Amino acid sequence: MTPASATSALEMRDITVRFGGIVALNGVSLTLGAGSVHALIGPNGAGKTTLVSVLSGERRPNTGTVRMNGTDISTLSALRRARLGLTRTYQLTALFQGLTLRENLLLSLVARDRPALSPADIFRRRDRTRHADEVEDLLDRFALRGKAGEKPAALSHGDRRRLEIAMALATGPEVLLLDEPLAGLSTADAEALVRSIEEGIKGRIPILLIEHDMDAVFYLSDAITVMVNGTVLASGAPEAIRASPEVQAAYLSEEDDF
Amino acid sequence: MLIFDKVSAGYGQSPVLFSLNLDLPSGAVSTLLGKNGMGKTTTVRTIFGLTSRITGDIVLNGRRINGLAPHQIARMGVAVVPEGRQVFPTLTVVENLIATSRDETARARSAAVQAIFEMFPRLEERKRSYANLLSGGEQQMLAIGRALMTRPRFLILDEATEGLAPTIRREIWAALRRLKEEHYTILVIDKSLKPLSKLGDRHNIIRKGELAWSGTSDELMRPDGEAMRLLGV
Amino acid sequence: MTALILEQLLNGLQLGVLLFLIAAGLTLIFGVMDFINLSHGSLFMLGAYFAVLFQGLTGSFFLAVTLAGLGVCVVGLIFELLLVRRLYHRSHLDHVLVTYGLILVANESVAILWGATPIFSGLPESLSTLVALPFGISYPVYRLLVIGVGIVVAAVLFWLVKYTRIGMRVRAGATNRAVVSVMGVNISLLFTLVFGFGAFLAGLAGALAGPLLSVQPGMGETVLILSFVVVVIGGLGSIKGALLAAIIVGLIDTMGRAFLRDFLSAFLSARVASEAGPALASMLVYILMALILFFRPEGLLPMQKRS
Amino acid sequence: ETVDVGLILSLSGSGAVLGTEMQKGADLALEMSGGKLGGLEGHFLYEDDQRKPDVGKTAAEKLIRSEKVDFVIGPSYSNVMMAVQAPIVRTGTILISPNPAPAELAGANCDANYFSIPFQNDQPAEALGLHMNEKGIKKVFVVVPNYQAGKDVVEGFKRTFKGEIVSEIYTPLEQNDFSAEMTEIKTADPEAVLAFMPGGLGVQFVKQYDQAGLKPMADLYTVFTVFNGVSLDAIGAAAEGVYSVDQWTYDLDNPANKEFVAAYSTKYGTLPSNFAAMAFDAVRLIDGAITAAGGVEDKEAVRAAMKAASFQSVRGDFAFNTNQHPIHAMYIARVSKDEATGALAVRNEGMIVDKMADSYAAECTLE
Amino acid sequence: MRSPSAPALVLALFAVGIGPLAALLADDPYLLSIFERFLIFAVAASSLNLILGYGGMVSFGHAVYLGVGAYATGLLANSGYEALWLQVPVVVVVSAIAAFLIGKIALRTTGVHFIMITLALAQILYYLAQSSSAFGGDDGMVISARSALWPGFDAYDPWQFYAFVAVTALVLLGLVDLVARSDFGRRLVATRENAQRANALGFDVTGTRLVAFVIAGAVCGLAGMLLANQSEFATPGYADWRRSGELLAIVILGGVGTRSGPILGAMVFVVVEHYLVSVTPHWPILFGPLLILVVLFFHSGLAGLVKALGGRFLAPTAEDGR
Ligand SMILES: Nc1ncnc2c1ncn2[C@@H]1O[C@H](COP(=O)(O)OP(=O)(O)OP(=O)(O)O)[C@@H](O)[C@H]1O
Ligand SMILES: Nc1ncnc2c1ncn2[C@@H]1O[C@H](COP(=O)(O)OP(=O)(O)OP(=O)(O)O)[C@@H](O)[C@H]1O
Ligand SMILES: [Mg+2]
Ligand SMILES: [Mg+2]
Repeated sequence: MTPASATSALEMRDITVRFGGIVALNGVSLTLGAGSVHALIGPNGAGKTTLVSVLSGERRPNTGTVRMNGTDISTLSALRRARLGLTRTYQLTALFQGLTLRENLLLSLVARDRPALSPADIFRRRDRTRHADEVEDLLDRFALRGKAGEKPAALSHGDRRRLEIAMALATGPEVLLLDEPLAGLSTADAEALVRSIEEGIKGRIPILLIEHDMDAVFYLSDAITVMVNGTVLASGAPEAIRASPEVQAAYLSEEDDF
Repeated sequence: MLIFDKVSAGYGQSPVLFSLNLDLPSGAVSTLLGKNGMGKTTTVRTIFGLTSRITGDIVLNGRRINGLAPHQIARMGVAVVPEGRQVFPTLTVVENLIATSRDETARARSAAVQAIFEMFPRLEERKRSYANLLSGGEQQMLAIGRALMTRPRFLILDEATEGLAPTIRREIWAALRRLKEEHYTILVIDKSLKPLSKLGDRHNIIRKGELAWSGTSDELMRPDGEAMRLLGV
Repeated sequence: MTALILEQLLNGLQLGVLLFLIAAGLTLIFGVMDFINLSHGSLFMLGAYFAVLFQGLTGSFFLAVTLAGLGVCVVGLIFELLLVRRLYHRSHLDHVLVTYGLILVANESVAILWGATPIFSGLPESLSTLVALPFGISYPVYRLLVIGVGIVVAAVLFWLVKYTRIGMRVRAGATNRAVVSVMGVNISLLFTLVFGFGAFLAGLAGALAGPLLSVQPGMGETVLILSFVVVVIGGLGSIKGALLAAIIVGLIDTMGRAFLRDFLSAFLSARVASEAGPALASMLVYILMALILFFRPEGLLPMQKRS
Repeated sequence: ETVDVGLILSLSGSGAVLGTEMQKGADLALEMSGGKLGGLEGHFLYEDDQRKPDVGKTAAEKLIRSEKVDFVIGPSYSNVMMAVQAPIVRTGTILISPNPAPAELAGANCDANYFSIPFQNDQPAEALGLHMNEKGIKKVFVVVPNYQAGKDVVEGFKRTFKGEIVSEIYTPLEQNDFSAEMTEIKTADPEAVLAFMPGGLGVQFVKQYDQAGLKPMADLYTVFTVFNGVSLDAIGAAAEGVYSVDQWTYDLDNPANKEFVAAYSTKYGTLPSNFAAMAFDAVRLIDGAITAAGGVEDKEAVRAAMKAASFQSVRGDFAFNTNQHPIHAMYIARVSKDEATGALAVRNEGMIVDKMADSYAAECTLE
Repeated sequence: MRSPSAPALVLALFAVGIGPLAALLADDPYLLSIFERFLIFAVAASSLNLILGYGGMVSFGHAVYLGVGAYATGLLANSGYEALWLQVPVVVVVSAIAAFLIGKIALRTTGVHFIMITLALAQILYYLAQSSSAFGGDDGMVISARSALWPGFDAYDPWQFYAFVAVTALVLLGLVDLVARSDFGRRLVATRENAQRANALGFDVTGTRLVAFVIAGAVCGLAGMLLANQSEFATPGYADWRRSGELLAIVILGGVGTRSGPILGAMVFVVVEHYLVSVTPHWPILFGPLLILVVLFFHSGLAGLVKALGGRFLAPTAEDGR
C-alpha cells in the first residue's frame, strides 16, 4: 500500500471516456482524501457526471483505473461497488416511481445491510419490521412525513430531490458521490442540507461533491478540482482556486453581475 | 396580462391551490417564490389547464382561458421552460428546437435556431446529439431555447437556472433583461434572490397554495422583512 | 446455378419488401408513436377484404387498392377516436389487451360478414403475367409491383418521420405529450391523423397482399408477429432499420427454405438433413431475432441509443 | 327414446374451414332423415375444439360424462383426434372420424369403438402413386407442410410410386409466401408436382403456382387441398386444371350421391365438398346401424351393425376392413367447370383403383 | 401486518372448493374437469404474474414451460415412470433449466425487446417440438397413463383426480404468493420500478430477475404437468405464442401485479372458453368488448373491479400486501 492510498478514499488515475467523437473525459486524475469533502466544479458538459458514473461503475471508461481505500476496483461491476459502500446520487432523480416514499426509504435502508441474493429471502418477510423505526426517523429528518404514503409522482420537484438525497444517505455509505445535491432545493432547504452534511457526515465519510452553488461549495469543501471540457484545469485548496484567474474566467463569476 | 382570480386547483380530488389571486402585469417581469412544495409549479400547470381546476377564473389578455386546450393557450403567445427540463429525449438538439417552432419557412426556422446557438454555443457543439445524452446543464439550455423558438410574448421559466454553471446563469439573466427591454412579459420561478431582485418588477410568494405576500424588489430584499421570513432565509 | 441463386435472392428481396410494407404502419404507430397496436394485423386483414369488395364494385384493381387503403384509414380513425386515444398514456400492457380485444372483434365481424372461410382475391389479366429479366429469370409482374410500392412507402415514411416537423412532433409527443401541447402543438389531432395514416398503410398492404395470400379471418395474425419481428430487430422507430430488417428476414427465410437442406446434407446424412432442414428453416427467423437482440439489444439501427 | 350424437368440430379460428363444411353435411343428413336416426329422435350436440387438442379433450369429456351421448362424430383435424380418441373409446362410446385417420389408429391402436369414414390418411397419396405409374410419369416434385400428415403423404406416395422423386420439400406450417418453392420447382423441371396443402395454405399455394407461370410447365396433383365450394371459390380460375385424388367426387353416379348433391345444392347454394360428404356419410352410418340393431341400447349389436356398414354411402360400394377403416375405390379428379352451374368443381376423371384397402390393417388385432 | 394474507387464502380456497360444490349440486362430475382447467390456468397465470406483475418482465413466451412440463411428464409416463414423486422433480428441474437458459439470454434486454426475445426463444422450442417426429410432431403425443400418487389412488376417478389437481394448485398458488410478498419479492418490485437505482443500492438486479424467472418457469412447468395429466396429451400447441398471449391476457384481465388477478382472470377465461362458446359460435365478439371495457374502466383489471365493487376484502392488491 502506497502512503497516498492509505489516506485516500478514492483514487482515480488517467480516466478517459469517449462517446463516439466526443471526448467527455480526457485523462482525468483525482484523489479524494479520507474523510474530506472534495468539490468538483466546472462548466456544463465538462464531464462531471460522467466521472461519477465511471466511479460508480455504471460506465466503463476507455482508459483509467479507480482505487477505493487502496484496492483496485476498476474491474468491478456497479453492483459490486455499491456493495462496497460506494454510493451516488443522481442529478436527474432516479426513484422507485411506483412505490410510496416510505417504501423508497425502506429499500434504501435494506441496502445498508448489503444483502446478497439468498434463498432464505425468497420465503422470509422481515425487512419491513427490521427497519420500521428508522424509516420514520428519515421521514422526519428530511421533512417528508406529510407525503410518506404518496408516490414520487405526487411530490414537488424539490421534495423529490430531497428524497433522492435521503435515499443515498440511508444506505450507510462508505464513500459518497453527490451530483448536484442542492439543485432544486429551496434556499431554506438547501441551507438545512448543507448544515446536516457539515454536522452529520463531514469528516466521517469522504464526499465527492458536484455543485454549481458556489456558496455551498466554498463553505463545505476541503479541496476543489475544476474541470473544463473533460480535463482538470486546476486542483487545490478553496482559497487558491478562488484566487486563480484562469478559474475565474472559465467558471466563476458573480451571477448577479449582469 | 395574466390574472388569477380566486383559482383553486389541484391533482385529482385534492386541491393544491386555494383561491389563489395573482396579477402578472404586461411587459413586466414577475416572480413566483416559495419553499418547496408550495404550489409554484402547480400554478404554472394550471395556466395551461394541466391540473384539475376546481373554481375561479384565469384571464389572459382580457380573455378567459379556462377550459381551453393547452395548445390553444400556448398559441396565444405563452411559452414555458418546464421544471425538470423535460426535453424530448428521442429528438436531437436541432430537432428539439424545430419540432415546436412557430416559424413556417425552413429558412426562418434555421435562422431562429442559429440565434439560439449564439445564446448557447455549447448547444451548437452538440447539435446532432440526442437530447437525453446531454449533460444536465445542456438540457436546461435546450429547454430554454425550445421555449424561445415558439416566439412567445409571455415567457414562463420554472427553475430554468437549475443545474447551470454560474457563467451560464449570468448569461440567462442577461438574456432575460434583453427580453424585458423588448417588453416581453415574463414570469420567473427561481431560488436565487439576488438576480431576481435586480430583474423582477413584482414578486409574489405563495405558501400552501395561497398568495402570502406580494411586493417590490426592495421590499423583498429587506433583511428581516416578511418576505425573508416566508422564504425561510 | 447463378440464375437459381439470383432468382432466390430476388424472391427473398421481394418477400422482404412485402414484409416491410406490412410492417410499415406498425413501425409508425409502434416504433414512432410508442403505441402497441396488435390490431394492426386486423387492419391488414380488413384491407384485403375491402379490396375484394371494392374490386367487385368498381371493377378496377388499382382503384380498389386505393379505396381499401382509405377505407381502412377511416376504420383506423374511428378506432383512434373511440379507444386508442384513451390509452396513449397507459402502459404497454393495456395497449396489448385492448387491441387484442379488437382483434377478436375484427376477426369475428369479418367472419360474420364474409364467412369464416377464405374468399377469392385475384389479379387482373394485365398483372398476372411474367416479365423476362436478365439471366433468364422470368418473374411475375405483380411481385415487381409490390417491390416498387414497398420502396416508395419506405421513402415517404423515412422522409416523413425523419425530416418533417410533423414527424418530429409525433416523436416528441410519444415521450411527453403534455410538454408538446404546452408548446402549442395540437398533439391529439396529430396523433389521430398519424394513426389514421398508419391504418392506411396497413390497409394498403392488405389490399396488395390479398391476391398472394389466402384472404380469411385471422390472416393478419401470423403476419402481425413477423411485422413485430421486423420492427424490433430493425430498431424501434427507425424506418431504415425496419426496411433493412425486413429485407434480411426475407432473404434469410427464403434462402433457408431454398438451400438449408442441401447445405446441411453436405455434413449430415440425407435423412437427418431432410428432418433438420425444414425444422431449422422455420426457426430461422426467430433464431435470427434472438441473435440480433442478444448482440445488439437495441436492434440493428436504433433511432438512438439509451445512455 | 332419443339418439344423442356429439360432434366435436373446429368451428372457429383457422380450422373453421373444414369444421363448418362438416357441420353442413351432418345437419343435412339429419334433416333428410326427418330428424330421425334409425327411427329414433336424433339429437346433435356441437362442440367447438378450436383446433386445440386440450379443448377437444374437454369437449369430449363433456359429451361423454355430462351429456352421455351415444356417438361422437369428429374431430376435424388429426392433432385433436390423437387427444380425444383414447378418452372416448375407453368409455365404450363409439367414435366416428369424418376426416382425420392417422396411421397409428388404423394399425396398432385400432379400437372396436373407433370407425373412420373417409379413408386412412395415406390412401389418396398411395392411389396417386398408382395413377402416375399408370400414366408413365417419371419425375415428380413433392411439396408438403412439415408435419406428421405431410410426412405421411410422402410416405404413402413413395409406397406405390415407381418413378423418381426429384425433390421433396417440407414447408413450415405457417407460411405465407411460396416464391422460393416455386423457383425450385421451375429449376427442377419435373413432369408433375404433388402438393398437399390443407386449408388456407392450399389457397395460397395454388394461386401462387398459377402466378409463377408453372401450370403450363408441370401438372399440379394434389391431395386434401382443393375441394368444392369455399376452396375453389377462394382460389378462382387459378385452380382450373389442378388434379386431386379423392375417394368421392360430387359427380359419382349412384342414387345416394345424386340425392345428397341435389339436396345439398338446394340447401346451401353450392356444390358439396368431400368434407361435407364424409360427415353426411358418418350420420348415415349411425342411422343405418341403429336401424339394423333396432335401437341404441345394445352396444354390441350397434357396433356389429356399424361394422357391417349397412347404409347407402354416397360413395356407392363401401365396406369396412377389419380395422374399421374403409375398403373403397379411389378416383382421379380434376378441377373444371361444372356444366350445370358453371362453377368450378373437382370433377371425376376416372377410377384409379377399386376396393382399395389401407396399408395398416394387418397391424390391427381386431377381428 | 400479517392479516392481508387471509383474504388471498380465502379466494384460493374458494377457487378450489367451488368445483366440487358445483359438481355435486349439478350432479355432474364433468364440471370438475372445467374447474381443473381453471386451476391449471390460474397456476400458470400466477407464475407469469410473478415476473410480469412484480418483476415487470413481460414474457411473451411463458407458455413454453407449459409445453416443457407437459412433454417431460408425457415422456416419463410413456416410458413407464408414472410415479408422481419422480415426475415432479424431473419437471421442476427441466423447466427450471429451460427458464434459466431463456432468462439468461433474454434478460440482456428490457422492454419491448424483452417481449420479442422471449417470444423468439419460445418459438424455437415450439418448432423443435413441432418437427420432432419422435414426440409425435405437430400431432402431439398421447400420454398413456396419468401420474400415480400411491397404490390405490385412481387417477381416472374424477373426484380423486380433482383432489390431486386442487391440492397441487393450492400449494403452487400459495408458493407464488409467498415469493411475491417475501423480502425477495419486494426487491424484485424495486428492480421493476427502477433498475438503475436498485443496482446502485446493491440489489443484484439481473440475479433477482433471473431467480424470479426461473421460479416462474418451474411453477409453470408444474402447471404443464397438471395440464398433461388432465388432457392426457402433450402438444406443441401448449407452447404456441397464442397460448402465451392467452396467459398474458388472463393476467392483464385479472389485474397485473395483484394477488387475486390471475385467479380471477383464469376463472373468466375458462368460463368464456366453455360457456360463452356454447352461447354463440361468435363468442369473441362478446369477449373482445369485455376485455376492452375492463381495461378502459378498471385500472387493475378484474381485481380492480372487485375492489371497486366494495370487495376490497376479497381482492387485496399487491400494494396492500406490502
Ligand atoms: N451517453 C452519452 N453519449 C454521448 N455524449 C454524452 C453521453 N453522456 C454525456 N455526453 C456528453 O458528454 C459531455 C459531459 O457530460 P456530463 O454529463 O458529464 O457533464 P457535466 O459536467 O455533468 O455537466 P452538467 O454540469 O451540465 O451536469 C456532455 O457534453 C454530454 O453531452
Ligand atoms: N402529480 C401530482 N399529484 C398529486 N400531488 C401533487 C402532484 N404534483 C405535485 N403535487 C403536490 O402539490 C403540491 C405543490 O407542488 P408543486 O410542484 O406545485 O410545488 P412547487 O412549489 O413547484 O415546489 P418545488 O419548489 O419543489 O418545485 C405539493 O405538495 C406536491 O406534493
Ligand atoms: Mg452533470
Ligand atoms: Mg416546482
